[in-house]
Amino acid sequence: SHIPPELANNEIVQRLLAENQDLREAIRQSNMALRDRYEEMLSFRSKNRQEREFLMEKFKEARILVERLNKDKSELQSHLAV
Amino acid sequence: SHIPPELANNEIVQRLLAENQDLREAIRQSNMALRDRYEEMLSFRSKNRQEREFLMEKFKEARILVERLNKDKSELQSHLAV
Amino acid sequence: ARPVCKATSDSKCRDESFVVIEESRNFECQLQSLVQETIQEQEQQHDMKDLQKWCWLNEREASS
Amino acid sequence: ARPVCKATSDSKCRDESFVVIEESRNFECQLQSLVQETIQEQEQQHDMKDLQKWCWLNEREASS
Repeated sequence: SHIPPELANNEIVQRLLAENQDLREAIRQSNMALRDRYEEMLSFRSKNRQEREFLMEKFKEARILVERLNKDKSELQSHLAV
Repeated sequence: SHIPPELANNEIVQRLLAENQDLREAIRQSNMALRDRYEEMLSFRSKNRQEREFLMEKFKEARILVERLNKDKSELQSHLAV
Repeated sequence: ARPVCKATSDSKCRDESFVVIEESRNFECQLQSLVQETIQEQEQQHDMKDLQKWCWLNEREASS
Repeated sequence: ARPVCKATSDSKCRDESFVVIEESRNFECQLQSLVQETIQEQEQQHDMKDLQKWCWLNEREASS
Protein backbone atom coordinates (compact mmCIF):
# COMPACT_ATOMS: atom_id res chain seq x y z
CA SER A 1 0.00 0.00 0.00
CA HIS A 2 1.70 3.14 -1.23
CA ILE A 3 1.69 6.36 0.78
CA PRO A 4 -0.43 8.84 -1.19
CA PRO A 5 1.57 11.91 -2.30
CA GLU A 6 -0.34 14.41 -0.17
CA LEU A 7 0.65 12.34 2.87
CA ALA A 8 4.12 11.49 1.68
CA ASN A 9 5.08 15.15 1.58
CA ASN A 10 3.59 15.85 4.97
CA GLU A 11 6.37 16.89 7.31
CA ILE A 12 5.15 14.80 10.21
CA VAL A 13 4.77 11.70 8.06
CA GLN A 14 8.26 12.28 6.68
CA ARG A 15 9.62 12.51 10.20
CA LEU A 16 7.84 9.31 11.26
CA LEU A 17 9.26 7.50 8.25
CA ALA A 18 12.74 8.81 9.03
CA GLU A 19 12.40 7.73 12.64
CA ASN A 20 11.31 4.26 11.51
CA GLN A 21 14.39 4.11 9.37
CA ASP A 22 16.68 5.08 12.27
CA LEU A 23 15.04 2.53 14.57
CA ARG A 24 15.39 -0.24 11.97
CA GLU A 25 19.01 0.68 11.41
CA ALA A 26 19.66 0.59 15.15
CA ILE A 27 18.19 -2.90 15.37
CA ARG A 28 20.36 -4.04 12.46
CA GLN A 29 23.43 -2.73 14.30
CA SER A 30 22.36 -4.49 17.45
CA ASN A 31 21.72 -7.72 15.53
CA MET A 32 25.21 -7.60 14.08
CA ALA A 33 26.64 -6.98 17.55
CA LEU A 34 24.72 -9.94 18.98
CA ARG A 35 25.86 -12.15 16.10
CA ASP A 36 29.51 -11.08 16.39
CA ARG A 37 29.56 -11.69 20.16
CA TYR A 38 28.02 -15.11 19.46
CA GLU A 39 30.84 -15.99 17.02
CA GLU A 40 33.46 -14.76 19.49
CA MET A 41 31.94 -16.70 22.36
CA LEU A 42 31.72 -19.86 20.24
CA SER A 43 35.44 -19.82 19.59
CA PHE A 44 36.15 -18.74 23.18
CA ARG A 45 34.20 -21.70 24.54
CA SER A 46 35.99 -24.22 22.38
CA LYS A 47 39.41 -22.82 23.38
CA ASN A 48 38.28 -22.86 27.01
CA ARG A 49 37.48 -26.55 26.71
CA GLN A 50 40.83 -27.31 25.11
CA GLU A 51 42.65 -25.40 27.83
CA ARG A 52 40.84 -27.36 30.53
CA GLU A 53 41.53 -30.70 28.91
CA PHE A 54 45.20 -29.76 28.55
CA LEU A 55 45.45 -28.78 32.23
CA MET A 56 43.63 -31.86 33.45
CA GLU A 57 46.01 -33.97 31.37
CA LYS A 58 49.02 -32.24 32.93
CA PHE A 59 47.61 -32.78 36.40
CA LYS A 60 47.15 -36.46 35.72
CA GLU A 61 50.77 -36.70 34.59
CA ALA A 62 51.92 -34.83 37.69
CA ARG A 63 49.95 -37.14 39.95
CA ILE A 64 51.36 -40.26 38.30
CA LEU A 65 54.89 -38.89 38.57
CA VAL A 66 54.46 -38.03 42.28
CA GLU A 67 53.07 -41.48 43.02
CA ARG A 68 55.97 -43.13 41.18
CA LEU A 69 58.59 -41.01 42.93
CA ASN A 70 57.01 -41.83 46.29
CA LYS A 71 57.19 -45.53 45.45
CA ASP A 72 60.83 -45.29 44.36
CA LYS A 73 61.66 -43.48 47.60
CA SER A 74 60.07 -46.06 49.86
CA GLU A 75 61.82 -48.85 47.96
CA LEU A 76 65.17 -47.13 48.43
CA GLN A 77 64.34 -46.53 52.08
CA SER A 78 63.57 -50.20 52.60
CA HIS A 79 66.92 -51.20 50.98
CA LEU A 80 68.74 -48.84 53.32
CA ALA A 81 66.88 -50.19 56.34
CA VAL A 82 67.96 -53.79 55.63
CA SER B 1 4.86 19.17 18.26
CA HIS B 2 1.52 17.43 18.45
CA ILE B 3 0.15 15.37 15.57
CA PRO B 4 -2.95 17.27 14.36
CA PRO B 5 -6.18 15.22 14.72
CA GLU B 6 -6.82 14.89 10.98
CA LEU B 7 -3.45 13.25 10.69
CA ALA B 8 -3.60 11.32 13.91
CA ASN B 9 -6.68 9.42 12.71
CA ASN B 10 -5.17 8.70 9.35
CA GLU B 11 -4.74 4.96 8.98
CA ILE B 12 -1.28 5.15 7.47
CA VAL B 13 -0.04 7.52 10.16
CA GLN B 14 -1.49 5.19 12.80
CA ARG B 15 0.35 2.28 11.26
CA LEU B 16 3.62 4.22 11.14
CA LEU B 17 3.23 5.14 14.79
CA ALA B 18 2.47 1.52 15.71
CA GLU B 19 5.49 0.35 13.75
CA ASN B 20 7.61 2.92 15.57
CA GLN B 21 6.36 1.53 18.83
CA ASP B 22 7.19 -2.07 17.85
CA LEU B 23 10.68 -1.08 16.71
CA ARG B 24 11.36 0.84 19.92
CA GLU B 25 10.13 -2.10 21.99
CA ALA B 26 12.38 -4.46 20.04
CA ILE B 27 15.39 -2.27 20.75
CA ARG B 28 14.49 -2.19 24.45
CA GLN B 29 14.40 -6.00 24.47
CA SER B 30 17.71 -6.15 22.71
CA ASN B 31 19.20 -3.62 25.14
CA MET B 32 18.11 -5.76 28.07
CA ALA B 33 19.61 -8.83 26.43
CA LEU B 34 22.92 -7.05 25.85
CA ARG B 35 22.95 -5.80 29.46
CA ASP B 36 22.09 -9.23 30.89
CA ARG B 37 24.82 -10.94 28.86
CA TYR B 38 27.23 -8.26 30.09
CA GLU B 39 26.38 -9.03 33.72
CA GLU B 40 26.74 -12.75 33.11
CA MET B 41 30.07 -12.33 31.35
CA LEU B 42 31.35 -10.07 34.12
CA SER B 43 30.81 -12.77 36.71
CA PHE B 44 32.04 -15.46 34.32
CA ARG B 45 35.31 -13.62 33.74
CA SER B 46 35.99 -13.18 37.43
CA LYS B 47 35.33 -16.87 38.13
CA ASN B 48 37.54 -17.76 35.18
CA ARG B 49 40.37 -15.74 36.70
CA GLN B 50 39.93 -17.42 40.09
CA GLU B 51 39.93 -20.85 38.47
CA ARG B 52 43.16 -20.08 36.64
CA GLU B 53 44.87 -18.73 39.73
CA PHE B 54 43.79 -21.84 41.67
CA LEU B 55 45.17 -24.16 38.98
CA MET B 56 48.44 -22.28 38.64
CA GLU B 57 48.84 -22.50 42.43
CA LYS B 58 48.29 -26.27 42.35
CA PHE B 59 50.79 -26.66 39.55
CA LYS B 60 53.39 -24.75 41.51
CA GLU B 61 52.81 -27.05 44.48
CA ALA B 62 53.10 -30.10 42.24
CA ARG B 63 56.33 -28.86 40.77
CA ILE B 64 57.85 -28.17 44.20
CA LEU B 65 56.80 -31.62 45.41
CA VAL B 66 58.30 -33.36 42.35
CA GLU B 67 61.57 -31.48 42.75
CA ARG B 68 61.75 -32.38 46.43
CA LEU B 69 60.97 -36.05 45.80
CA ASN B 70 63.65 -36.16 43.12
CA LYS B 71 66.14 -34.68 45.58
CA ASP B 72 65.21 -37.19 48.27
CA LYS B 73 65.62 -40.02 45.78
CA SER B 74 69.07 -39.00 44.66
CA GLU B 75 70.17 -38.59 48.28
CA LEU B 76 68.96 -42.11 49.07
CA GLN B 77 70.64 -43.42 45.93
CA SER B 78 73.95 -41.83 46.96
CA HIS B 79 73.71 -43.46 50.43
CA LEU B 80 73.12 -46.82 48.81
CA ALA B 81 76.04 -46.33 46.44
CA VAL B 82 78.49 -45.71 49.33
CA ALA C 1 23.03 -4.27 2.57
CA ARG C 2 19.34 -4.59 1.93
CA PRO C 3 17.83 -1.72 -0.06
CA VAL C 4 16.71 1.00 2.31
CA CYS C 5 12.96 1.02 1.98
CA LYS C 6 11.75 4.19 0.35
CA ALA C 7 9.42 6.55 2.10
CA THR C 8 6.63 5.99 -0.40
CA SER C 9 6.11 2.27 -0.12
CA ASP C 10 4.93 1.80 3.39
CA SER C 11 4.26 -1.94 3.42
CA LYS C 12 7.77 -2.89 2.27
CA CYS C 13 9.12 -0.94 5.22
CA ARG C 14 6.74 -2.67 7.56
CA ASP C 15 7.90 -6.10 6.34
CA GLU C 16 11.47 -5.01 6.79
CA SER C 17 10.72 -3.98 10.35
CA PHE C 18 9.18 -7.35 10.95
CA VAL C 19 12.28 -9.08 9.62
CA VAL C 20 14.80 -7.17 11.74
CA ILE C 21 12.64 -7.62 14.84
CA GLU C 22 12.46 -11.37 14.25
CA GLU C 23 16.19 -11.56 13.68
CA SER C 24 16.77 -9.61 16.84
CA ARG C 25 14.90 -12.20 18.87
CA ASN C 26 16.78 -15.08 17.29
CA PHE C 27 20.18 -13.53 17.87
CA GLU C 28 19.25 -12.69 21.47
CA CYS C 29 18.23 -16.29 22.20
CA GLN C 30 21.28 -17.70 20.44
CA LEU C 31 23.72 -15.61 22.46
CA GLN C 32 21.84 -16.23 25.68
CA SER C 33 22.01 -20.00 25.43
CA LEU C 34 25.67 -19.97 24.42
CA VAL C 35 26.73 -17.72 27.29
CA GLN C 36 24.72 -19.75 29.76
CA GLU C 37 26.19 -23.02 28.48
CA THR C 38 29.69 -21.58 28.84
CA ILE C 39 28.89 -20.60 32.42
CA GLN C 40 27.51 -24.04 33.22
CA GLU C 41 30.66 -25.71 31.93
CA GLN C 42 32.66 -23.45 34.20
CA GLU C 43 30.48 -24.37 37.18
CA GLN C 44 30.95 -28.07 36.52
CA GLN C 45 34.63 -27.42 36.89
CA HIS C 46 34.01 -26.18 40.38
CA ASP C 47 34.20 -29.65 41.80
CA MET C 48 37.91 -29.25 40.94
CA LYS C 49 38.25 -27.32 44.12
CA ASP C 50 37.15 -30.16 46.33
CA LEU C 51 40.17 -31.13 48.35
CA GLN C 52 39.81 -34.82 47.95
CA LYS C 53 41.02 -34.48 44.35
CA TRP C 54 44.24 -32.81 45.41
CA CYS C 55 45.21 -35.10 48.27
CA TRP C 56 48.11 -36.50 46.22
CA LEU C 57 49.71 -33.05 46.44
CA ASN C 58 49.78 -33.27 50.18
CA GLU C 59 51.26 -36.72 50.25
CA ARG C 60 54.34 -35.08 51.64
CA GLU C 61 53.28 -36.29 55.10
CA ALA C 62 52.88 -39.82 53.84
CA SER C 63 56.27 -40.02 52.22
CA SER C 64 58.58 -38.10 54.57
CA ALA D 1 8.83 0.93 32.54
CA ARG D 2 8.88 4.30 30.93
CA PRO D 3 5.50 5.59 29.82
CA VAL D 4 4.75 4.35 26.32
CA CYS D 5 4.70 7.48 24.23
CA LYS D 6 1.22 8.27 22.96
CA ALA D 7 0.51 8.57 19.29
CA THR D 8 -0.46 12.18 19.51
CA SER D 9 2.71 13.69 20.87
CA ASP D 10 5.21 13.00 18.17
CA SER D 11 8.26 14.69 19.65
CA LYS D 12 8.16 12.73 22.88
CA CYS D 13 8.26 9.52 20.85
CA ARG D 14 11.13 10.81 18.83
CA ASP D 15 13.11 11.57 21.98
CA GLU D 16 12.32 8.12 23.26
CA SER D 17 13.62 6.61 20.04
CA PHE D 18 16.76 8.65 20.42
CA VAL D 19 17.22 7.37 23.97
CA VAL D 20 16.82 3.66 23.17
CA ILE D 21 19.12 3.99 20.17
CA GLU D 22 21.79 5.66 22.30
CA GLU D 23 21.43 2.99 24.97
CA SER D 24 21.73 0.31 22.33
CA ARG D 25 25.08 1.66 21.21
CA ASN D 26 26.38 1.86 24.78
CA PHE D 27 25.32 -1.67 25.65
CA GLU D 28 26.83 -2.99 22.41
CA CYS D 29 30.20 -1.35 23.14
CA GLN D 30 30.15 -2.48 26.75
CA LEU D 31 29.57 -6.11 25.87
CA GLN D 32 32.05 -6.01 23.02
CA SER D 33 34.94 -4.78 25.16
CA LEU D 34 34.16 -7.24 27.96
CA VAL D 35 34.00 -10.26 25.64
CA GLN D 36 37.18 -9.19 23.89
CA GLU D 37 39.00 -8.67 27.21
CA THR D 38 37.91 -12.15 28.31
CA ILE D 39 39.27 -13.59 25.07
CA GLN D 40 42.58 -11.73 25.45
CA GLU D 41 43.03 -13.10 28.96
CA GLN D 42 42.49 -16.57 27.58
CA GLU D 43 45.06 -15.99 24.85
CA GLN D 44 47.65 -14.82 27.38
CA GLN D 45 47.19 -18.19 28.99
CA HIS D 46 48.26 -19.82 25.76
CA ASP D 47 51.89 -19.52 26.69
CA MET D 48 50.93 -22.23 29.20
CA LYS D 49 51.23 -24.71 26.39
CA ASP D 50 54.87 -23.94 25.75
CA LEU D 51 56.72 -27.04 26.71
CA GLN D 52 59.47 -25.33 28.57
CA LYS D 53 57.05 -24.66 31.42
CA TRP D 54 56.23 -28.35 31.83
CA CYS D 55 59.74 -29.77 31.67
CA TRP D 56 59.57 -30.67 35.38
CA LEU D 57 56.88 -33.18 34.48
CA ASN D 58 59.24 -35.01 32.21
CA GLU D 59 62.01 -35.09 34.74
CA ARG D 60 61.40 -38.80 34.84
CA GLU D 61 64.43 -39.21 32.56
CA ALA D 62 66.55 -37.14 34.90
CA SER D 63 65.64 -39.02 38.04
CA SER D 64 65.46 -42.65 36.94
